[in-house]
Amino acid sequence: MATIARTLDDALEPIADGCVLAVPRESSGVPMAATRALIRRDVRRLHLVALPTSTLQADLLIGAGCIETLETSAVSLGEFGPAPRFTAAILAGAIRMLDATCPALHAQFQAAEKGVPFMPLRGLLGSDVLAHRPDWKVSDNPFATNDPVVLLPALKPDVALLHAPLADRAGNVFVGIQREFFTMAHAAQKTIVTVEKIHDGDLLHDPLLAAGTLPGFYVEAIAVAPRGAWPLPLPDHYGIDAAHMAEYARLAATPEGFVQYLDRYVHEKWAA
Amino acid sequence: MATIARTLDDALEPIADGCVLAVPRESSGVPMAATRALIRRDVRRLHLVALPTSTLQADLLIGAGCIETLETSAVSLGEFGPAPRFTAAILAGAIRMLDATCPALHAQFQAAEKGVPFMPLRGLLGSDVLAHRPDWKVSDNPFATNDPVVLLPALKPDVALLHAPLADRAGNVFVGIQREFFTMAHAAQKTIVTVEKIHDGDLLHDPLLAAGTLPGFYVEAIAVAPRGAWPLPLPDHYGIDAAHMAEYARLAATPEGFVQYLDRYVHEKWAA
Amino acid sequence: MAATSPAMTDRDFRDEELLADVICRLIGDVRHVAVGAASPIPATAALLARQRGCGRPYVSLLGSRAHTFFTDGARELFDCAGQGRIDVFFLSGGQIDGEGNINLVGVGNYDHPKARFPGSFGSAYLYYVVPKVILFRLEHSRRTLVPKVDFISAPGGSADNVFRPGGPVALITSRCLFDFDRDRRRFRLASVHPGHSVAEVVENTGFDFDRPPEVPTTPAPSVETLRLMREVVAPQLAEVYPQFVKNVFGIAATSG
Amino acid sequence: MAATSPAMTDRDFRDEELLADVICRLIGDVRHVAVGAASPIPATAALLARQRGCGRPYVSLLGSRAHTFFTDGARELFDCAGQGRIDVFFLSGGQIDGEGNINLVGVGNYDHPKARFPGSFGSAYLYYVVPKVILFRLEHSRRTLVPKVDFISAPGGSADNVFRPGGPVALITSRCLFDFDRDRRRFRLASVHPGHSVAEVVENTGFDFDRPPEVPTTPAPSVETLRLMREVVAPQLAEVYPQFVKNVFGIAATSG
Repeated sequence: MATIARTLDDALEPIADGCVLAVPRESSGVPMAATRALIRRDVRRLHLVALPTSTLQADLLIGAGCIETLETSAVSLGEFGPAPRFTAAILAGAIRMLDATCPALHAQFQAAEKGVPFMPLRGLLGSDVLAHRPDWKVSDNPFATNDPVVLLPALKPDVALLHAPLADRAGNVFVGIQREFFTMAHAAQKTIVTVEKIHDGDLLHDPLLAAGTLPGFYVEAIAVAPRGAWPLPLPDHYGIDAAHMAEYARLAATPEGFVQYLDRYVHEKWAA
Repeated sequence: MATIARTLDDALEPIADGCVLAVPRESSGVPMAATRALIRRDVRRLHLVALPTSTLQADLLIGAGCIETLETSAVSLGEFGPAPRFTAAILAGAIRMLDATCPALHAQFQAAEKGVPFMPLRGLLGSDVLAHRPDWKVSDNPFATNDPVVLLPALKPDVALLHAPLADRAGNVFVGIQREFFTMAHAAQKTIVTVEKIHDGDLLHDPLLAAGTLPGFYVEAIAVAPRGAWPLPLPDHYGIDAAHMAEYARLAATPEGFVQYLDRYVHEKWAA
Repeated sequence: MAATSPAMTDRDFRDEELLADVICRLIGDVRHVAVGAASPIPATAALLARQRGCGRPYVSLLGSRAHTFFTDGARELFDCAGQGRIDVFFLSGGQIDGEGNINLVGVGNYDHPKARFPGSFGSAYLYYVVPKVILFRLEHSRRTLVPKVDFISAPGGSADNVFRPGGPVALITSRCLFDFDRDRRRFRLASVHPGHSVAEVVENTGFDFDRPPEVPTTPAPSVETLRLMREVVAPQLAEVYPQFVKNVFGIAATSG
Repeated sequence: MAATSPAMTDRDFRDEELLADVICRLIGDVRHVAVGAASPIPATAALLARQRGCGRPYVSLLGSRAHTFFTDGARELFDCAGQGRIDVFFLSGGQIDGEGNINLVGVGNYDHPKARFPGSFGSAYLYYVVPKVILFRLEHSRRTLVPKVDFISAPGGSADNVFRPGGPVALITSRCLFDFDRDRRRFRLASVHPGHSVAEVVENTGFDFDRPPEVPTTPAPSVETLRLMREVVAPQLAEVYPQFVKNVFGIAATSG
């Protein structure tokens, strides 16, 4: 049963060096306060799986040296340009990159969610995405003739790390239409959630809230982190901090600037 | 784009004789008013797929001679005993039965939802459920050695027929936690929904309602049918009509009694 | 609230209460118990376990709105079991045989059956993946407990190369409790309920089973257990099993 | 609201507006247009099409809360496309070659690249299943339009036995519009934008393409189209593309 952790660091304790950590896309609620806490803790050798893409979060973790393997479909800062630390790390060969395509990652999480060893997917054939993924296989569709189809292995992360608007004291988490949070929590061994605030009452008892609520038995730990997605947006709650993103893009363009950014926004001002 | 039909019969028009019709389980919201309308219209040769089980709805349609093939995991009246018309039809060889198991049907709908030709599933091996389904195949898991796994073909119904609490004028339908309604609508060529009432305003605009709302572009037609699941329950709205279910069980025990039931509750009293 | 006599003794219990108490002990200390359709006694046992465990295990009753922790639709139970998150489930059978095979489909030839049961429900999956499946069949006769089922909805055991983390652990009937030995694929008589005998069990069982030299009597539920069941659990059951609660506990169902 | 000059003539338009107008015509009369990340001009075109069509097609903008009809999470777009319900999608490429192959990954050897792009996003799937994929690449140079891409994020065509209901129909750049012939896997110059020439297109294109004897000029957007874009569409875009709306339409972004 999920517990409300005393501190953010307590909640993040299961994220060990070297673990497979799943995180969501920018528009769903990215746990940025938790990400900064992990950098302060100096987590190492993460295998980060961003479902299906990432922006600031992956770039920050890469720049801070926390990532060994990155598995995702794209990393950029969107309107704010390329992701500078991601780009630099790839060009320097500093991280291992597993290039995916969005629906393949979704299918791999769904395979883990269903407890099946693999999931088929259309597309992919003839692409270099497939050519560079020896862990993906091409098979014949047994329900047709001469119909090759790609089979993707189940992806079962050690930990899924999410940011959501609300949790109640029973560990239920309101995620709204961010349904991939369900699949991520179902697929992961453990799920850790930061939330804007604690909801009094039981989220499962209200039929409206229940429809967007992840039940507590999937959740390992919860920490309260107001504006925990900042500077990224939390849908229906706050938008992206465009000025901050522009500042990040400017600073992170150089290794020195990136260190300044860490000093200013991760290590000092925002320390617990 | 979904239209709010003038009458229930208008909304049901796409359900042609011989079509593959998908319907939900009792505890999700069974379109019983629509079922009675289909019997009055004397629909024939339906291939009914009940996801994953059925109660009164399948029994009524079988008794009325509307069903050629039934594909589901179980039919009974629950606390009210066996499903008498189902049982009689099977013993008489009057319908073609495709015995399934609940998660297999779910997986087959999910395959159609994802646009993939099949879905693997654990279990099933060594069962007579599998032995009697030549359309299901056993394959080797290519990600392991000596690991047989069952592959189930995608199931793409012609029509999914559902009953839900609310729809708005843009055709969006609030289904709450009955998430299999999403999968059914995604999998089906067309989806027809009866609702308790029309919601003023846009269901997608309210973040709470949106989390439980099926978008209108999946929906072909909507008809208003207050207490449209009666005598079955609609979660969070009304319970099962136990007295009526007991009466049904009693009457449907004989062919003559079943005809009386139809006369009393389908053809006369409830005619449009 | 419960319709019990004022002076309760250890003998003042109904068969259903004894069985629920036995099942509650079989459930043990686990994380999540799920109960399928038409299973009022297992549902009583599961809610009793949760009551005793101060909220642990999670209990999900199929068809319940109040007792469910599922919000991802009808497939979530099966996905959840596939993830290894469901520890205990209950299955029954129109026929059950000595190897733990269960038949929820029919008697006789599948294409021309002599009797038809509702169908296999989720058994052909859950029996394979839930670690502790408790078989439950009130009617204990040579008609229900047979040498060989006519249709295998789900087998009691599987070949070594079949993915099978789950399977049967016990079979409880109106007369007795059997344990199941998965390696040998055989039942073993664990206890006989008060008022029943080993000879009666042998006479009414269509399959061979092991038994120890001394077969204990199933212990009666304690006064405190009966109180919990009647006063706390029964009202919670009424939502899904109104008839059962009325018949067994004398509580009128509230309207839905 | 729009920051346009009071006296508007046919020449008072920006390149982005011309391109959005062209794309809007390419979209045609369809049911559902989806627009991926970082695609402000296609998003303008899709919303313009919806405005003209009185609510048809549905338009789903990735990352938008207001302009999305998806409520089943991040995978719904892909599932929906797999069901054949998405009629139009847009893709770009760091490199695009004459066979319609697109490269969203990098330049040079994959293991030791000279340049890295963000990644393939959903292209390796959507390019196969969406009937009308419109390629969009503002920079029209021999650097972007190459003889052969260094990495195939998604191929322009597939072998006959590959399930492929979808693929490219056109490529629009800052200089011109190409049609794509799927059978021959070749681009054909369809029109050159006002102020640009065929010779300039040839000079700046790294791949071979077909062209008719007379290449028309891309028609300018009408006054009414410009009004719709500026007054009705632009404010709707601000949620997802605040920088773009500010730069192109002179509308300040509202806070999120």
